[in-house]
Amino acid sequence: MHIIEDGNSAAALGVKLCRANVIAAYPITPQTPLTERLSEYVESGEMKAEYIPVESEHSALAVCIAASSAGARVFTATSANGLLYMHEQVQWASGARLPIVMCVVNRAVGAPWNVWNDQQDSISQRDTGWIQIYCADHQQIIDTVIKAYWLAEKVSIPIMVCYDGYILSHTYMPFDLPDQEKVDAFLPPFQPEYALNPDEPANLNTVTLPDVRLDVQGELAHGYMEIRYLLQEELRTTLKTAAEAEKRFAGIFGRGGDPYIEPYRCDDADYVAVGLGSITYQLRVCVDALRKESIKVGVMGIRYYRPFPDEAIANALKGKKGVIVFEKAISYGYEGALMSDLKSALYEHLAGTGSLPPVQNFIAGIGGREIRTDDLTQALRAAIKSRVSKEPTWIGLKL
Amino acid sequence: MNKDFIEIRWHGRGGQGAITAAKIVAGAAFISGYAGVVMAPTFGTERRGAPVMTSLKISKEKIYDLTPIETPDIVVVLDHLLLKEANVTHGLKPGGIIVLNTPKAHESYNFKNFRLATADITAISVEAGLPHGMVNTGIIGSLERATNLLGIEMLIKGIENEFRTRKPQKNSLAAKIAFERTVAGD
Amino acid sequence: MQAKTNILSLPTQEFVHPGTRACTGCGLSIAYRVGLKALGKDTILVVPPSCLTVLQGLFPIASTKLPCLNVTFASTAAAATGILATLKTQGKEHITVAAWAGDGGTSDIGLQALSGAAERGDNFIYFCYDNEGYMNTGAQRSGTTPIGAVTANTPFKGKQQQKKDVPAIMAAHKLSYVAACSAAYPLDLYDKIKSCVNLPGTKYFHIHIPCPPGWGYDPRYGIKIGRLAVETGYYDLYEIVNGEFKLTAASEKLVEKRKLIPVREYFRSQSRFKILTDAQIADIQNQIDAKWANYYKKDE
Amino acid sequence: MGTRNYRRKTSHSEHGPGDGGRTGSWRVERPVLDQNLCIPCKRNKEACFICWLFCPEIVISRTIPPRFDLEYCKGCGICAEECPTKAITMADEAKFSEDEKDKE
Repeated sequence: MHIIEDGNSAAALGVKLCRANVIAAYPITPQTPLTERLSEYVESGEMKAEYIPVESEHSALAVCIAASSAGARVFTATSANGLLYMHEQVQWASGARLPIVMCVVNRAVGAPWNVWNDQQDSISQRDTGWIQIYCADHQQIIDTVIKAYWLAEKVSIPIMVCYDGYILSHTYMPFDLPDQEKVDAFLPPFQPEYALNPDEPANLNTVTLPDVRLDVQGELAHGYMEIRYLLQEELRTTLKTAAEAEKRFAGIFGRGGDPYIEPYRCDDADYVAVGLGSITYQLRVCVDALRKESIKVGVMGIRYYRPFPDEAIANALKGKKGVIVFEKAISYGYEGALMSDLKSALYEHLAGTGSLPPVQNFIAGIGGREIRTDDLTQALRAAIKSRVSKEPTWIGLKL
Repeated sequence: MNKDFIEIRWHGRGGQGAITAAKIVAGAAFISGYAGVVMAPTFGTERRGAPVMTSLKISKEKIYDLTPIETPDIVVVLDHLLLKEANVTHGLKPGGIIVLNTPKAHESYNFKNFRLATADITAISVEAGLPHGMVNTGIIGSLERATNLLGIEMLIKGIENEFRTRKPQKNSLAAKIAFERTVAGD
Repeated sequence: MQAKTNILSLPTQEFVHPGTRACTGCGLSIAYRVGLKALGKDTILVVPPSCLTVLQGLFPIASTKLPCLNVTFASTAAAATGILATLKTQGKEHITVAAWAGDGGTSDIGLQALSGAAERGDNFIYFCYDNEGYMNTGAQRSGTTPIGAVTANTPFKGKQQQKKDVPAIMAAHKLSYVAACSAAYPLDLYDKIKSCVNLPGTKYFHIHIPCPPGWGYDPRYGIKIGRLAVETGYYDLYEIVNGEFKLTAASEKLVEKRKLIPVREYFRSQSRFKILTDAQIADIQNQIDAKWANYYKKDE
Repeated sequence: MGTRNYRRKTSHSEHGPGDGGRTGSWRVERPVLDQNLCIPCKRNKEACFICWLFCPEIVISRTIPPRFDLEYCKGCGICAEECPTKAITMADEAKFSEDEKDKE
């Protein structure tokens, strides 16, 4: 059934369909409508869950960490400074290997205060050991939430489902609301490997030594480094599991495709624009316009930012005459983080093959600065014509 | 007006329900076969009484451009006093339509190059039994009279569905009366 | 009212193994051991970084026989809420959730989460074991370090500020139960835990914990010093049940006796108070006497 | 030998004694009981057990006579200090020969 709702509602409906047991959240714009929705579902009895109105984002994730450790399927959501305030807990959740799903409704971070969209918040959490998935429309938001629970629980790694604040969170558009029965078929109840319980006492996340150590049975147990190595190793193999999730989802719901990247008119393209989130759909409009000028250009949305699908990206960009990376965040002091990651993927897979494309970087929409489609098209056109700058170019800057 | 892709900009005040009105029209459009429907309120801090804008794009195909409307085909103004506070015709395409809630006569306005439709929705809504100031359903009737876009029946259904727990009949009655009484110019 | 527990009626079942990493003569070990006896097997623990983290053991061996979640410093009470919420959804509300945090983890960095959980009325027991400093990191001052105590970061002048009254802060949340206990009075702690388990909402315990390295005394005198804190009227044992304040155990008896040991004896038992002057001690003695005059008046 | 097949991906500890190792080696003095002074010993019935109650390390048994687990006893001396009849005294660990230590 298709409904017309805003992006936050799409996320909330996804969480409801996944039958999350424990939800904890602290209000922050533009996440609030999402968690308000969930509190409505819980209070009205539409959803059987515990909704905890915590006193901070740090506590929101604390509740989720503890609830997940006790065996619950959990959810939280935040934005901007809320996510930054959580940072310690974000690292804790992945180190504890808890399948938490959190929506990040992307918003600029302070200072100065700004409530509008960019992606500095989630990008700054890149190295926390979470899976990060970016959405470009409401269908992707609701479907990704559902897939995220399956994947997170399969690999025991938490997932951030990221979508642009306001641009998606507060915009209404139609999307298919999956049937509960189908979601139930896709996503079985959470069966944790271990859940805190007095009949099988275990002490979780204790101090762990630099070196390995014998356990009470005389078996050699990991040191801190082994535990952290396994997180990295399993994040890398998560790419395969994500493909499995996508296939499984497509089998039941009849939609879905390549989980890592979303190419549009890329096959015959000489130039490819790359980005994360809703800007990649906007770029489709630019691509269509430039195609009318006989410029062979395509756009590739990157769905998984972590684990980074380096091979899929390199394969898709092999032999292109140019790659133009559009970002709503920057690694201050250098360039866009995606730009750096993308260049390293290309270098790894294409260096010396003669098919290594040159790459350029645009920064756009920082702090909600409107990205006019004409400006975006113009930037793309200019980058295709010649190298614009060695440094990242800020679109729409009025200095 | 190109009926494959229509851009409607709504001008109201915080709390007046412009978003709900746009959402009803969006729903009716989607059911009528417009696969692409995107409704986006002004982003930021919404304060009751302050002027607000909402963008509604209706397209036969999925819409990928979510940026605010720059050149609307139609502007809907829920309060005639907004004419003094906001440049409601900004970017309006030549020959574009203005749907205006006003107690004043149609003749008292002179919008060059645009087509004006007026009705006293505030009075009509009270007549339909709604509380004073609730104009977001009535204005839909005026919009349909002025544009002939989706058919009044479809919109009435949308209104009654949206307001199913909050006086659906009175709300749809306001739209019906407004549809009858709207004065639309050429 | 239930009969008071004595040593012979105290359950013999232990929930802590010997051979922990706690310091020799650790006061926390005593309070924790007896506290867990009162909580019993059907308990899930939450512990932030603190001396208890070390006492509980390093991976992969745990000294505690109860399930325990180690959490970040500031999140103890919120984590307790999370476990509770899950137990509710699992229909396992007979399980007690108990948080054990140090005084820094409670009065300083953990206060926000604790206040949040208490305000929500989440049904768990929170234990603040108060050894009056960040002992796990080498004895720095905390919000509950008493005035005049030399610590690793108040090295010469001693702490200049008053001890933060955390039980009073928690009582202001209108909790069903707030208690002040001491490791030197383990049976009082035991009975208080037993008495409040079935009360609704958050229950708060403040436990005074003598700490040999942090306070500067020979480990063998730990209980004596804990007792001295009470018998000088410096640290009081009490409970606040649904808003009703009542001195308990040895503190209650002091009201009958109308006689306190001079607080000087307490200060002179620990090297951390070595810089306290006679004038300062006299000043503190006056404050104690005024506090007790009030207790005596209420008793009349 | 590696830990790849270790069953947990996380720091998941299971309980057992002696996490801190044989903490008896921390001791510089050991408790020695004089049964002639010990209340439960004298009465030959369950009584007192103050030493058991206050032992931080849980190395004193609640038995007649109370026994010290010297494998883990850190020698804090609280038992000696709290014993109401001074039945427990702390003796210099150096007085006990290596042989005797091994026997314990």
